[in-house]
Amino acid sequence: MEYTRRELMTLAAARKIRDGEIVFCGTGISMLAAMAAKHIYAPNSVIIFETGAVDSRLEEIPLAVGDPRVMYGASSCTGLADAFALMQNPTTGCHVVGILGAAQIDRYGNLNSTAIGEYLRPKVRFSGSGGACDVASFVDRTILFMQHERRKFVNRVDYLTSPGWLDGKDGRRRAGLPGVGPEAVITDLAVMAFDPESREMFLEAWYPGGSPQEVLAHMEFAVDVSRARELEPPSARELKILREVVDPQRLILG
Amino acid sequence: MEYTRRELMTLAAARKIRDGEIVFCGTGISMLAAMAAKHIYAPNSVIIFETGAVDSRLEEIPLAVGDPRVMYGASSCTGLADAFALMQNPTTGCHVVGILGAAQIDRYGNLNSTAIGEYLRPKVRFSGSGGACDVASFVDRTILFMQHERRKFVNRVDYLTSPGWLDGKDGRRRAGLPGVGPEAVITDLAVMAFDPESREMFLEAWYPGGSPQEVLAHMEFAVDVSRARELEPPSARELKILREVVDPQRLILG
Amino acid sequence: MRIAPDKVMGLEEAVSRFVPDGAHLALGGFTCNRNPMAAVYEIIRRRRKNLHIYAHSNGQGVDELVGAGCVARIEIAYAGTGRFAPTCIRFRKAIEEGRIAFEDYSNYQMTLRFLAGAMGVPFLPTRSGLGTDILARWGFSEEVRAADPRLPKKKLVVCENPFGDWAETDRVVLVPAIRPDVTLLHVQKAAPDGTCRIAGLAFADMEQARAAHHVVVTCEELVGPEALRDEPERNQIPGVVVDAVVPVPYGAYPTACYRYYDYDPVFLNDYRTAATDERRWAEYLERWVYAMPDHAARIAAVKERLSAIQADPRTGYATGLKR
Amino acid sequence: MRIAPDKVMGLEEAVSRFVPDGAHLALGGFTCNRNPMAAVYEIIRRRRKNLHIYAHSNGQGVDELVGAGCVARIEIAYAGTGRFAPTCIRFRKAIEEGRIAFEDYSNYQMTLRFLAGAMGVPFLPTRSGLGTDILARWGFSEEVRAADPRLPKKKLVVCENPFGDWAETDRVVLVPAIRPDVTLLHVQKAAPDGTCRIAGLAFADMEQARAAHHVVVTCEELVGPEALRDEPERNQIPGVVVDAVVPVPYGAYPTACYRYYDYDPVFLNDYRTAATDERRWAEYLERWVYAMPDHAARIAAVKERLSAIQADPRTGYATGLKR
Repeated sequence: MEYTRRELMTLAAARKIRDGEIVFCGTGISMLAAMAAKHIYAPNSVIIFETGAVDSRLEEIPLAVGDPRVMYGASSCTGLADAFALMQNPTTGCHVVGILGAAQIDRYGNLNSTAIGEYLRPKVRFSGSGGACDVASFVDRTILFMQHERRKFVNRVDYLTSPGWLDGKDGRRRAGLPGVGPEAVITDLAVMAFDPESREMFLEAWYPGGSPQEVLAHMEFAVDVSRARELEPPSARELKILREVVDPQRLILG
Repeated sequence: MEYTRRELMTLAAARKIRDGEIVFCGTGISMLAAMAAKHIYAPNSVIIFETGAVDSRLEEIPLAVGDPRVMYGASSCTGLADAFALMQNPTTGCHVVGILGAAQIDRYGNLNSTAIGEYLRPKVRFSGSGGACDVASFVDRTILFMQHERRKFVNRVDYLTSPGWLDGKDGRRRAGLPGVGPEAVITDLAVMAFDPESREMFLEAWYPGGSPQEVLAHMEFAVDVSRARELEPPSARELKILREVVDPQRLILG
Repeated sequence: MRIAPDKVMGLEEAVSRFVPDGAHLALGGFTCNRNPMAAVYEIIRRRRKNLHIYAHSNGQGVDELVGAGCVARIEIAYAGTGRFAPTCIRFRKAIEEGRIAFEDYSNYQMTLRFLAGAMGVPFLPTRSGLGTDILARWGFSEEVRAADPRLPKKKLVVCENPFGDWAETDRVVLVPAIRPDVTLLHVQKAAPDGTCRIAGLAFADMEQARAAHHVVVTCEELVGPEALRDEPERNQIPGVVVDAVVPVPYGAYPTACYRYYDYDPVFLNDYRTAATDERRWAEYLERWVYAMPDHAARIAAVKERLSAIQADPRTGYATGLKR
Repeated sequence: MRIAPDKVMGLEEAVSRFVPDGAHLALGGFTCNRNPMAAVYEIIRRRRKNLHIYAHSNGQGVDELVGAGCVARIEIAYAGTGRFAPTCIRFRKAIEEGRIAFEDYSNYQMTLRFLAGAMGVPFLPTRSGLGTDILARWGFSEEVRAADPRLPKKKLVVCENPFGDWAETDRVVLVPAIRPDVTLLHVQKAAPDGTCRIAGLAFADMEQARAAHHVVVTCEELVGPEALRDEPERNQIPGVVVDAVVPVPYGAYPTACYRYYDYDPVFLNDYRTAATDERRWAEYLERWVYAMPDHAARIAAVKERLSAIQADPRTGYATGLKR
């Protein structure tokens, strides 16, 4: 069965969400992944938004976390203060998986969604953290979405917006951050993971038709590829639900 | 026209409330004073409760600040966090007049509503601060209700629950407290005020039929009586509204 | 917190699972309103001991737990039920006779302590209490605190403003977070997944629920799974934070439940009389708590009074109730 | 804040009184939802200058104010409108071309900063941002801060936990309070005294309103003085904190207003095209803002599109809208 890389990215992330987890959604593909997880693998997962919607039913796909569609059928709709408290509070926060994207990432999963170049006079300015820094600071584990490009997988992010494993090893703990940290990076070429000791990124799986060499060619830094395998392609059932239930208008799938 | 001391106390406090003020109410006679003020002198005053009710209409008199009657016709009903924030916030807080009572008071208007005797093994235990310490800490000015007894007007309160002028002069500012501080003490014998310099209590007015000597005989500490006058008795209109509108069941008036 | 579509269970099971001896417990409601009384009576019936209570202005619930000997320690701002008992009577006796350990805070301090727990931060700042004995006098000594990992090392801490004179503030009081083992709430409506809709004032129920490891909700009405999802902005508590949902009509009685029933002034006045005397108090506990198989039986025993306290649909309380 | 039974006025008067040049301004809403757009356009029409903006995730409102040259400085967490503009285009240009001063925070930090202002405390603590450049990099230098009493002396402060390891926390980030001169909100319903009822998510509107010295509320519906008092627990903003109530149907257009109308994808896509090019941008401002006598005229000019974005009573948005 034919599929796009965007479809596989969505499913690769969705497969990592466990039943009974609370899924924090940002805008765009992370929303798709959360919806796909709930419809395919994790029916008891609870989707939350930083805007304050908890356990949204998402009958239509929202185009922003402030979209009125995030309110539909929710268990409660309060506001930002409450949503972030739920994630910072360890009782609930340690059941949250956050799905984030960014413009740059380094080998420890630190993210830049603020600026390329000098902070005060940047070459390219992005939207800024939004809730990304908060989620990356608080929640138990995060799954990151990236386009696999050399200029995006960099030795050093121009601005560290959202904390990954910081400088590796127990860097998060030393900085005073709770939570486990980044678990995976889902790109248009591969799934990357982080070594449980060094917290350095390594290649977990490349996409069917690709290769570890292709992945490495699209990064500024090298990663261990010795543990890598080829990713299972999407099943017919996965694709069917993704296309017919999650994003029938292909608003995000494109 | 005949009247009880409790009626005069209520009116003496109510006369001090200005139109357009936000009136913080505790339980009992302070509730009566706020309602009397709104119905007689200050129609645009806004009655608030620490439980979160703002601009209550109070069709019936509540017997506690948690009484469902405080919710009637309010502008909003949230909770404690919001109500105290409104008082601590200087923008709104400096328009709040708080009405408080206590078991003991000293010459600087410091209040005890916690315990008589040793704190950890008291002779008499009271309810504790509730919101009194908070209100006395934050709001612009407070009006205090006391029974005028020697054991209640003491040189030193056994436990300082709610800050008055602390040790006098600029004691509040030195402690880091905002707000102006206690303005008056309304008792069953007199109205006491505080000197604008020393912040010591003095006699502002004694009740019709009483005398400064009678007032002094009911206090452990002496106060200046040179500025005192006899208080105006209640008018027929004041009494009519108090009896017919504010507390027709005499739930608090007795 | 628990994620499951159906958390409905009986009160016996909920108390047995979530309120063991020695539990650190927070009670929702305020003075004579929406106290989780059915849960309180179940705790007393099960003769729980050594509870550690966190309360802002809890009246009836705290007094009965203290009076029944379930409580070892209490952190509290106010123990009273308004005119019915300006100071809770069994609470007062327990302190005057040295039978419980206690520590005093203000209502806002306790609210902020629950909020800090809910926010997952160790403390929150306030100006409340500067210059007072609430700051100066501790109920639990430094030694007791050092020995008990469930108590913060300090009662309160004064902190100079690290932003200079920002917000015209020289210093603030930092209040430490509370993380109860379990919070008990009584609400008007709940869905099987724990979604709660509170009518009228929420007091500090939202903060108390979010601060706790577990939340037991009793409700007047158990509604269908979708019934509260049409207007989610009216639900103060999302299902995820709740562990158990227990339908208990009149679950707040003898305290009030806005839009359902008022407090019962007859019962509360009788209670005051009973609480004042040791023999009568023992009789009260025996007759009204231990001898009752459950809350329904207790309510059946006062059923002739219930018509007087029915809430008027216009006001939400029993308009004109003889108090 | 203002205490008065009737605060209803026109938008011209409200902006003229409460939004002078140089005002410190906070905007309610979030990305493409419930932005106070009518007020934003009135500010642009009046060619206000040197505004200091406080924003969490404000999209459309911030971008148009920045694009029209009204803004000198901005403290912000996120400038985007979701898929329509992942980064706000005029905002991006203004920063890349050095035309505005700016400082970055996270959404929670900005929310807590508004909450601190609302609570009247100088700061609030969070764990958000430890180890990041949000902590390390300041947009306003120490010198600029020292010279301006409206700026806190420090951007953020890291503080060791004074309660030891309470709440398993070693250290926290303290974020300084914000006290805007004025907050602009658009709500579904308001009463003449300022009481507001927001349907759906409130975002940080509650905190932004309470933090400000003045609050200007535009509303879809002006209701009678008693209309919102039957269920006061549904009103997020009490009348006392509000200064001006301005009825403006479609006051959030082209952003969404839950239960009234959806965002207008046609307009937002056209806006993106306009914002990308200097000439088209000048034309946009001329045609859609300066040339419009008021918001009603602007709405009249798009009236053929309004039927497509009407909210479905079941979902609160325009179900099936072509986006």
